[in-house]
Amino acid sequence: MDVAVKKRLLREMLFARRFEERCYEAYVERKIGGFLHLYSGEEACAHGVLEAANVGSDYVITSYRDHIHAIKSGMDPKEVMAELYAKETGCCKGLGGSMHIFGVANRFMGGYALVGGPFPLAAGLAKGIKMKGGEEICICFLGDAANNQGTFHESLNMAKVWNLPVLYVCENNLYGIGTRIDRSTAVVDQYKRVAGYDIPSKQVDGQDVEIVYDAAQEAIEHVRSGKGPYFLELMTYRYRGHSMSDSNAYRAKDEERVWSKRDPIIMLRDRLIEAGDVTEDDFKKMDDEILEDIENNVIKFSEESPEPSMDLLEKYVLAENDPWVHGGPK
Amino acid sequence: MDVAVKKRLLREMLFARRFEERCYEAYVERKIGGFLHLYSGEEACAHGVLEAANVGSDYVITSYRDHIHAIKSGMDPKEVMAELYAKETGCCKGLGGSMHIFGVANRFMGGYALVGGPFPLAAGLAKGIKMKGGEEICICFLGDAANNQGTFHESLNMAKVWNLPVLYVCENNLYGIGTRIDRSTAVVDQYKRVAGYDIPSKQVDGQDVEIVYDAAQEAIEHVRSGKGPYFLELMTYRYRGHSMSDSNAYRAKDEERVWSKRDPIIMLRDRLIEAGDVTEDDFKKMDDEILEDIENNVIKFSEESPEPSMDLLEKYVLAENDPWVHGGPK
Amino acid sequence: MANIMLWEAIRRAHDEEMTNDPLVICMGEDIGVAGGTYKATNGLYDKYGSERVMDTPISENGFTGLAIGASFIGVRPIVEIMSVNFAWLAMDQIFNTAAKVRYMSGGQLEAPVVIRSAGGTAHQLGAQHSARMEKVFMGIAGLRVVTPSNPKQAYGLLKSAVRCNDPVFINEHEIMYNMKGEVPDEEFFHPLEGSEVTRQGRDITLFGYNISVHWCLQAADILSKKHGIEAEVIDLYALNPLDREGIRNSVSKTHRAIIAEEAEAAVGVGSEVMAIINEECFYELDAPPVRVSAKNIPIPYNHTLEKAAIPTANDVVNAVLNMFGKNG
Amino acid sequence: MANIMLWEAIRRAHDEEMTNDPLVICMGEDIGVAGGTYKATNGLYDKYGSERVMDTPISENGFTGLAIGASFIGVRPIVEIMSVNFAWLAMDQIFNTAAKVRYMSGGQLEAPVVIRSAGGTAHQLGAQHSARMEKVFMGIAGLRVVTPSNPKQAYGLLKSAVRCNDPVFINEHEIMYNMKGEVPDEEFFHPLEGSEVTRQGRDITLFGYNISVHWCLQAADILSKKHGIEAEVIDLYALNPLDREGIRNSVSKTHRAIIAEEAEAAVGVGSEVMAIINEECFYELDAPPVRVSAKNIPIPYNHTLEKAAIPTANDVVNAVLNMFGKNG
Ligand SMILES: Cc1ncc(C[n+]2csc(CCOP(=O)(O)OP(=O)(O)O)c2C)c(N)n1
Ligand SMILES: Cc1ncc(C[n+]2csc(CCOP(=O)(O)OP(=O)(O)O)c2C)c(N)n1
Ligand SMILES: [Mg+2]
Ligand SMILES: [Mg+2]
Repeated sequence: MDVAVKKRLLREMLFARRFEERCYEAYVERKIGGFLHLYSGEEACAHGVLEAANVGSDYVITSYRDHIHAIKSGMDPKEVMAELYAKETGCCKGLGGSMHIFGVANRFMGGYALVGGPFPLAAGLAKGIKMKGGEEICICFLGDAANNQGTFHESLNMAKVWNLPVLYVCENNLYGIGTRIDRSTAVVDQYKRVAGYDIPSKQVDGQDVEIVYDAAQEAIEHVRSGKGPYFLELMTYRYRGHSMSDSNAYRAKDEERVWSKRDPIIMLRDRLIEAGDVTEDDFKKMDDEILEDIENNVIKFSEESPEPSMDLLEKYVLAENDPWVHGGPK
Repeated sequence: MDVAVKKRLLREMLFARRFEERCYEAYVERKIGGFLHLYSGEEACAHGVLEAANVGSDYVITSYRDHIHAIKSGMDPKEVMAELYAKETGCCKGLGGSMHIFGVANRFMGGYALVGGPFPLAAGLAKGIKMKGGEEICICFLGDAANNQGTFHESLNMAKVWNLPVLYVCENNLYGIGTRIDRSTAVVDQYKRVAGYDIPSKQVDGQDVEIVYDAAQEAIEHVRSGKGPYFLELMTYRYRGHSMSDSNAYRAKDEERVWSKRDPIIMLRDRLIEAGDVTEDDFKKMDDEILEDIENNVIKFSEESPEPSMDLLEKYVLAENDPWVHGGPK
Repeated sequence: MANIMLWEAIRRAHDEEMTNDPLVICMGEDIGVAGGTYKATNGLYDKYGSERVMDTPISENGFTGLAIGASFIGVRPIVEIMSVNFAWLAMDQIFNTAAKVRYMSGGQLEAPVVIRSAGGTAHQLGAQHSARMEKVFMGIAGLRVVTPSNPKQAYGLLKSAVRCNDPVFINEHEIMYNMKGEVPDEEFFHPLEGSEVTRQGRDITLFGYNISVHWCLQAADILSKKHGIEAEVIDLYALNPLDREGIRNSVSKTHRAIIAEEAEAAVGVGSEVMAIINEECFYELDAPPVRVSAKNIPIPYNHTLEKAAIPTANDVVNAVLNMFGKNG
Repeated sequence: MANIMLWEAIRRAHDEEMTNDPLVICMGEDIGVAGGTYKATNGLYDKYGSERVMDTPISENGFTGLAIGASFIGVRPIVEIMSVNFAWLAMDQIFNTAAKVRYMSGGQLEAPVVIRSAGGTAHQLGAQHSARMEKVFMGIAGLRVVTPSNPKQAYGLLKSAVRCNDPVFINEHEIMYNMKGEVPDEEFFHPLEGSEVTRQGRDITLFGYNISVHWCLQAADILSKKHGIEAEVIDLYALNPLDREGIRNSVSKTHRAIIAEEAEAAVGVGSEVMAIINEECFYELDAPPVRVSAKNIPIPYNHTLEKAAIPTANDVVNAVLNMFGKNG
């Protein structure tokens, strides 16, 4: 991977981390409400995969843990944060919230809050791509525990039977909320579970963005060339609780310690420093710039944006003035 | 297998075939209504498996194609036929019908009409067995196409995670109604699909009752000894349409011809004749006795039985006089 | 004007819409090679091929969700859920995704998917194949619900549903597919809102939808011929939204109302229409509105009991006579 | 008499029932090691072990079906579906199996399973986590539906539900788990049918259930203090079956009725209560009954909009004043 790309990825991942740390604070300050699921520790997954994708052209879909996928898909962090602030300038005008970030202009097709819900939606997007004859693919990110949902089975089977251009990325962080994977799942290596669908699959280190990128390139190449679905498993770990209301009490401190040593940002930073491509100072400066950017742009924008107007309350329930409701255009 | 057992199985399977042929006639005569799914051609599956089980003690559950499983579980064919006739002497008093044969006294836990519905119910029965500390197991028969339902995935995973004593038997007759298995299913060998659950599995010829019996013995032994679930795939074929309203037009005549040569009853009969254990005449006589028995006992009973009383109409909706509805026994 | 069966009308709507727009597809169990349980897609597989006429695995939540996902980017899927009883499996995608995605995305996405399904009590199909689920579908915001009572409606409602940008659930009836009726030869789009005065009358309004419209019409005939009571019959082909104005107009005229439904009464079409009448024209009422509904039970297999579970035209007649203080 | 939180009351009911009968088990996502999202099963894992307090995979239809199957042979499972929105995934097993198995087996089998779930609109959980689904559950025969409005009910209803031989759905509310209330120290079984007159009054009846009982009580207070209107408040803790007699008795006395519900109005508790009033005591009414319901929309994330979507005690007060021709 090009050094420039690595540096950019370092900046992006650091931005992601700082962005969400700021979300955390804003949540504590009650500026953000509802459920808030942070991606801290898992940044290399979205960044490695989407770096290998044609962002803005390929369709991306995921669960409630969606801020960083949205930003890496090209969405403006301001419209993501403003959404968390429930402001009218938010991507969903404050109607969606953290679990429902949408950026359709960037082909970020949304965050969904029903575990397993995006599996069939992703296959459907892939079906749409196929019908319209595009070069795009659909990339669906979901957690390990989501794979126990029936939709996983149904969707992977359909994706294979109909040879759909969809890449399923499993972010295996070893837990579904407080339940460790081996307590809920008969086969913990998720890439092995797709044997029942004859879909090629691979498991790689999800903390190393370069490894993720390489594996994603291979996977995307497969899907884009018309060979059908692919399943990529990324071994990762979330550094915070499942959501803001989760204390993480169920995880062994030893386990947390091991994984904290595998921080995707630190790993990439150290590698770049070791190779002499970045200095400690560069990194510090980068961090300062990011923090300032978040404060002066993202947060300021979100703070200053207006609340959504009451007119929105009943606006998006059904299509507006759809002529077909009344027998077609006159 | 003992010759006496073989002879008995021959008689039972022939009875099953004749019983259902008589159902067919009764349906044409409009004595039986609703949907009627016949098992013709698949008799070796239920007979081979349940011969190896502790019928009356082990729990059996299946789909709408359930008459023969019910009878082989020990139910009186009269109460099955009377149910099809919708009579009060039917096992479900005429409230259930062909798709809902129940014989709880014989631990035949029912026929269910939602494809895939019995998968979790079977796991639940196995959970119940485990809690109550019995030696029993639960045997769940379902079709190949049912395996595409999400409940398959969810149930097999749970059965393994909780190490439940359940044997899943897949009667793979290559079709789900009119859809051939390779058009709906990514991996057509169903025993391979359970790799995702780390459940032992095997595929055998479902037309040869001795082979089925042997495979079932091994499978049941595994489950009964506390080693957890097992998945047995039986390759079979139905000789009639999916249900009475199905013309079978979607199947190649050649395919039907090949499978008609593998009739489980003829195969067993010929083997017994070849070995000198049965003569053509014995078989003819057996058949005559069966036909007479069906006519003089089963049909006569069903014809002469009364319709259910109107009192039943609202009787089994909720428990009768349940004291807990009103704050507990006084 | 052709006199065709209801399944033929649905088939024709599919065919025209698929010809009109290459992004219209249909999918469901056995709808392709086998032509569909009720023949509603017969012949389309040969005409449009397997990419547009998709035989699905038995994965109701999966393929419904797939259709919804495809609809996000311009595909117009018509999903057939073979029997409404199986729709319970797909409710998650229908309600959690299709009905909510426009709202929660702040208007960025929409799910113009059509879901057709056969409901109702047919002939002895038993407890797990006789559900009447329109009341479940119509209670939740974001999903349109329509239900045809004749081939013309079946044709025109499906045509409009395919073009409408909202998700639409079409509640068909298992035993009405072979019902015959006139369908105009010219292309025709039926409104997805409103109601239809199927018979004019001054003494009482009988509300029906789908199969119960026919009970109401029969009842109105008997009432007119034998009892001198002129009933107005209103066909509520749109269940969500219900036609408040149409309901008010008729009841304000007749001052009496009966709602006939094949479903159990609890939280159903009948209760909602009664609530609307109370809200819209309570003071116009000469008598309390009455529901004629099914028994509150799962449906029995036995034919006699099955018939006893479901209302008939006669039950409607008797309810009317009761209301007028005449004993039928 | 202990003053405890609603989650503690549920926890106590679990604990007592599990001690009383070794075949009582509980299951759900994160209910074991983690103690449950709302702590309703806190500590039970340590006390009863993993065979009886089961952390399930995320497989709602699967584990609900498993519980139903186990209940066929004497196990008494208490299933927690973490949020009612996820229950859409399990509807197939709840309605197609649990609610029908007694009937279709001719009385041979029963499914004494308890399904508890947190519904309602909480604080900014958004469209996919704010459904109010009681109306869906209560419309279908064979399933009992109850919904507690306070810790005492939560305790007693669960206790009775576990022992009752019918499947019971318990509709809890996400934001009421920390609500405090008196629960008797002695064991106590709450009836699963009926309703409770929570406040006596002569001028109007306010019907509520679960959270809306509290709006009604607040409203009654304001009405009494500020407007001299004495409202009777009825707590419909049983939604299926609804208490026709209780409804009739109160409305026959007060001649006026308002139903307050957190759900959208369409085919809901309000419409059903209105239908029952029409059927039971129409001629006793001095004014049309009125529903105070949520806006007919998915729930928005923004807090101000979210609040605007859901009724308040003030809306109840205003509806009453309107009915009496006084402008609030
Ligand atoms: C259908 C459904 N069931 C349960 C939940 C509650 N829930 C939210 S996240 C979650 C765990 C998901 O774990 P995983 O898929 O591994 O993703 P992660 O949160 O670890 O990224 C659960 C059980 C839900 N939102 N939807
Ligand atoms: C949930 C559900 N979906 C669809 C159906 C309609 N249906 C009934 S049987 C069947 C095919 C099942 O095939 P398979 O599981 O292979 O069993 P077989 O009939 O071949 O024995 C279908 C689609 C149903 N009854 N339930
Ligand atoms: Mg996880
Ligand atoms: Mg089959």
